[in-house]
Amino acid sequence: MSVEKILKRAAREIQDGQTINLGIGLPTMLVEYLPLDHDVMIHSENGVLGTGRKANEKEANPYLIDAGGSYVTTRPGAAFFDSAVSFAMIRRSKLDMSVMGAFEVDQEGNLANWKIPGKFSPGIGGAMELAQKTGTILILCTHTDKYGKSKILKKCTLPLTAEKCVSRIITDMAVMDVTPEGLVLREVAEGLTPEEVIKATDAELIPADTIGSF
Amino acid sequence: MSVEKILKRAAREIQDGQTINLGIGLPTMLVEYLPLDHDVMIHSENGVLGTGRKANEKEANPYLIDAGGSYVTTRPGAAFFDSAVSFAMIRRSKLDMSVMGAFEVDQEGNLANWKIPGKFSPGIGGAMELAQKTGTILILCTHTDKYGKSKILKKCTLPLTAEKCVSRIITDMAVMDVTPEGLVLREVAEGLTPEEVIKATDAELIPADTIGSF
Amino acid sequence: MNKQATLEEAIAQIRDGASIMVGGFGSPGTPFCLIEELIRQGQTGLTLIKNDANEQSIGISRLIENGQVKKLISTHIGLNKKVVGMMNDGSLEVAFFPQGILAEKIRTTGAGSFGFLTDIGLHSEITDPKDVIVWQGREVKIEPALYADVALIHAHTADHFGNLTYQATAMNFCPLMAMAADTVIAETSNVVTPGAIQPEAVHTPSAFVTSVVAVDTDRPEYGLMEGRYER
Amino acid sequence: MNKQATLEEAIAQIRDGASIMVGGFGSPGTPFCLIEELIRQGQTGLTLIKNDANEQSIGISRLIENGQVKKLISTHIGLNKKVVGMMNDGSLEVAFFPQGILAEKIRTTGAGSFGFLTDIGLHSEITDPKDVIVWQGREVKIEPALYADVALIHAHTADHFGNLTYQATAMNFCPLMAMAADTVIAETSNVVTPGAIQPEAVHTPSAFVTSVVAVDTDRPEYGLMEGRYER
Repeated sequence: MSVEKILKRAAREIQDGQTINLGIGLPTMLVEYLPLDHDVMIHSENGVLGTGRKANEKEANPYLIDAGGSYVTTRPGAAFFDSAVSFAMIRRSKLDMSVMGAFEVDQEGNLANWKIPGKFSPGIGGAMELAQKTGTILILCTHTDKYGKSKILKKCTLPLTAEKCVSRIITDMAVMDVTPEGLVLREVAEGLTPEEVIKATDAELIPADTIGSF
Repeated sequence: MSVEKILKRAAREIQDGQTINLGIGLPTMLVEYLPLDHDVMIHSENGVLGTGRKANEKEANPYLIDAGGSYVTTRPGAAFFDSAVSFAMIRRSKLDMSVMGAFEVDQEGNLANWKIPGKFSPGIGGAMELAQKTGTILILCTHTDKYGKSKILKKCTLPLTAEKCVSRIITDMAVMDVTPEGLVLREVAEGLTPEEVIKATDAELIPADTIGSF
Repeated sequence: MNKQATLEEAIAQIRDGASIMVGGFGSPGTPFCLIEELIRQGQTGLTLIKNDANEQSIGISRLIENGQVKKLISTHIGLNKKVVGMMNDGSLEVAFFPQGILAEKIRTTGAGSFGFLTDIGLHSEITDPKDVIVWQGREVKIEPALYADVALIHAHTADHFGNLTYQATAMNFCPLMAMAADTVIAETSNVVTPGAIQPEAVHTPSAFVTSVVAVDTDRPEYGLMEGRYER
Repeated sequence: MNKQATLEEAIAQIRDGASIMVGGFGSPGTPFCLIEELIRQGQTGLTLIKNDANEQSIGISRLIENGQVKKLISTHIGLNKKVVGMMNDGSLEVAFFPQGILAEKIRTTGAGSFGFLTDIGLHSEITDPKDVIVWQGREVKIEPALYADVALIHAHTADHFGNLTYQATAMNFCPLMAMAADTVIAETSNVVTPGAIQPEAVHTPSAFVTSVVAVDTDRPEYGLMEGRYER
């Protein structure tokens, strides 16, 4: 339910003609929500520009997966390349937007999504380069963890993926923008008041002049 | 005449199965002298592994030249690649032999073939990387310059292409090897005595136990 | 110049203690047959370099589970609980690099260079301050080139000389590893005569390849994995 | 995502004083039509980066002879007496690098890195001692990445998105320059619809390309040059 809410709202962020990378998990699912009239190039860091939706059993090619390991289709105009070229594209900032998950994001736009010391450290993957070098970083995550603790913090506590990289955060409760003035609350989920969102958030939220709903 | 002598002798240096680079000028002409029963891969630094002899007007493809600018053919099993890969192959020492010209070579195996200060400095091209990184460097040149001055020196005077890189030198007068003991005279051209060669040479030549002729 | 070799003789080039780059991002590009032969021959004390650890009970995970591997250099092993467990209990040494940095470290050796200057993770815990220099007024990190004795890769097609092509996302690290390692062993189910691959279509030129091994890709690892496609 | 542009609007992206990478090793890969339009539009004070200077009266030699070029960064200009003369009389500033080092400097920018460590020419006159460091017990030279505002390249085929393929030795520096420059303009006589190029056959992925210009390759520069083939 909340997942679908996040994805529907996130799909509106993608512009026609953009080149985007969708991180493993929630962001990958965004493919199914993209507006049909939008022509988008999806980059997968294992060496594809132009993946499409997931493949069904008939279409699936055992040699064609996305970075999350799912069999995918490709669109006309797709290209395959090696991992050095794939990350050249990332580090040379040729992607317009990366959509990523988060363990923690803070009001300065710092992002932590790769390691929980002592608990979870399966490796860095492509996250650090994507976060540091993509022009726009869109974060999708639940507003709070399973204990109800805010993931949107004053200051990240976990090892950072990249410093001051996040542009916008979309959660099941709110849409927030990282600005020079601080973290601005733009929209709240239907049924919630700005006060409820602010109360559930560790970061200092600056209410926008007009707060929309989604 | 002397050119043909050098090339005929040089062709005997190429082993079946080798991967070689032939420098602009005399070395390139070696293609026409290779033994027919030898299967050789010729690397051209503009991005080919597997060039063949020069193309005739009918075969010539305006997009397929060697590093000297001549239209060439390719052999079955040839590959094209970009200039970074081409020189990766060179610097990673995947070539067995480079055949090069020389302005000066000295008895320590130092090579000068890219610049004559104040007179000739059209650029470095691929010479420095080839000379420094190919396992075996074979030098083809006339023994003396047009003023009769030896090109085979005790010590090079021109800016070096690479230090201590040369294995063997073939001129119109002699075949010489760079060894830890010094420059060894292995063969002299038919009609010449070792003494005549030694007299025409600035470098100290160490006569081999048996000196052949070619 | 004919580099065709049997599975046995190709893998016999590998010594105990060797460092081995293994192609593949997940399954695509993983040389499962070469790995099986390495298990059969039993070389030990190996250092493996691969994007990931494959999944439990397949690919390099089998080498690791079999105790042949001393160290793994990788980017992400999140899909393999078994190997994560071995890392956590200390029975396997693991080093991680950001994915594109690992790729570039490998390519740097392949290009005959010794390192490169980057700002990725410069101020993060992955950077040892001793690798940071100030150069042209900017702080940069020196990333050393990463070398290996052997590369094991899976190609879609190979000719007798060792010209290779890759299919779809099975390319990934394979061309880079082919450039970097001293001994490069490529498996393929399509061995063709020289000339059958168009020169413009070659992904890895033959000069980088040591041995071409014809293999059967009937093993289930080369097929579709359940649950990874839509119904 | 459709990057097709007219010759005029593509070249109009170039400003006076721009740094421009130009593809081509000799004629193959040289974007003669893009160069002609640059002559027609007349931008000046340019820095050109190309393997060579083409030959007298063709390609970038025409830009240089026309006085539009302030500096040339190259590897070898031996086939062009005119440009050698301009270098010698000081009317053109020229910097040379070893060919593979120039290629690698360009690719290094393309890979988002700042430089690389090499030993090529370490003890020669091409090395400024201030670029030499001792690192891991070894003397190495830092080669800075080489950047340009614009790349002009010739492709065999391009689709509307900017996926490119090259033919034979016309590849040379083109894919590297496409990665390195901010604005990448590719000319081709074969514009095709997306999907017409197999994904495995793409040499330069579309993300690196800004503009695709359809050109006629009827100009004599694209044809055979006399005297360069056997009779």
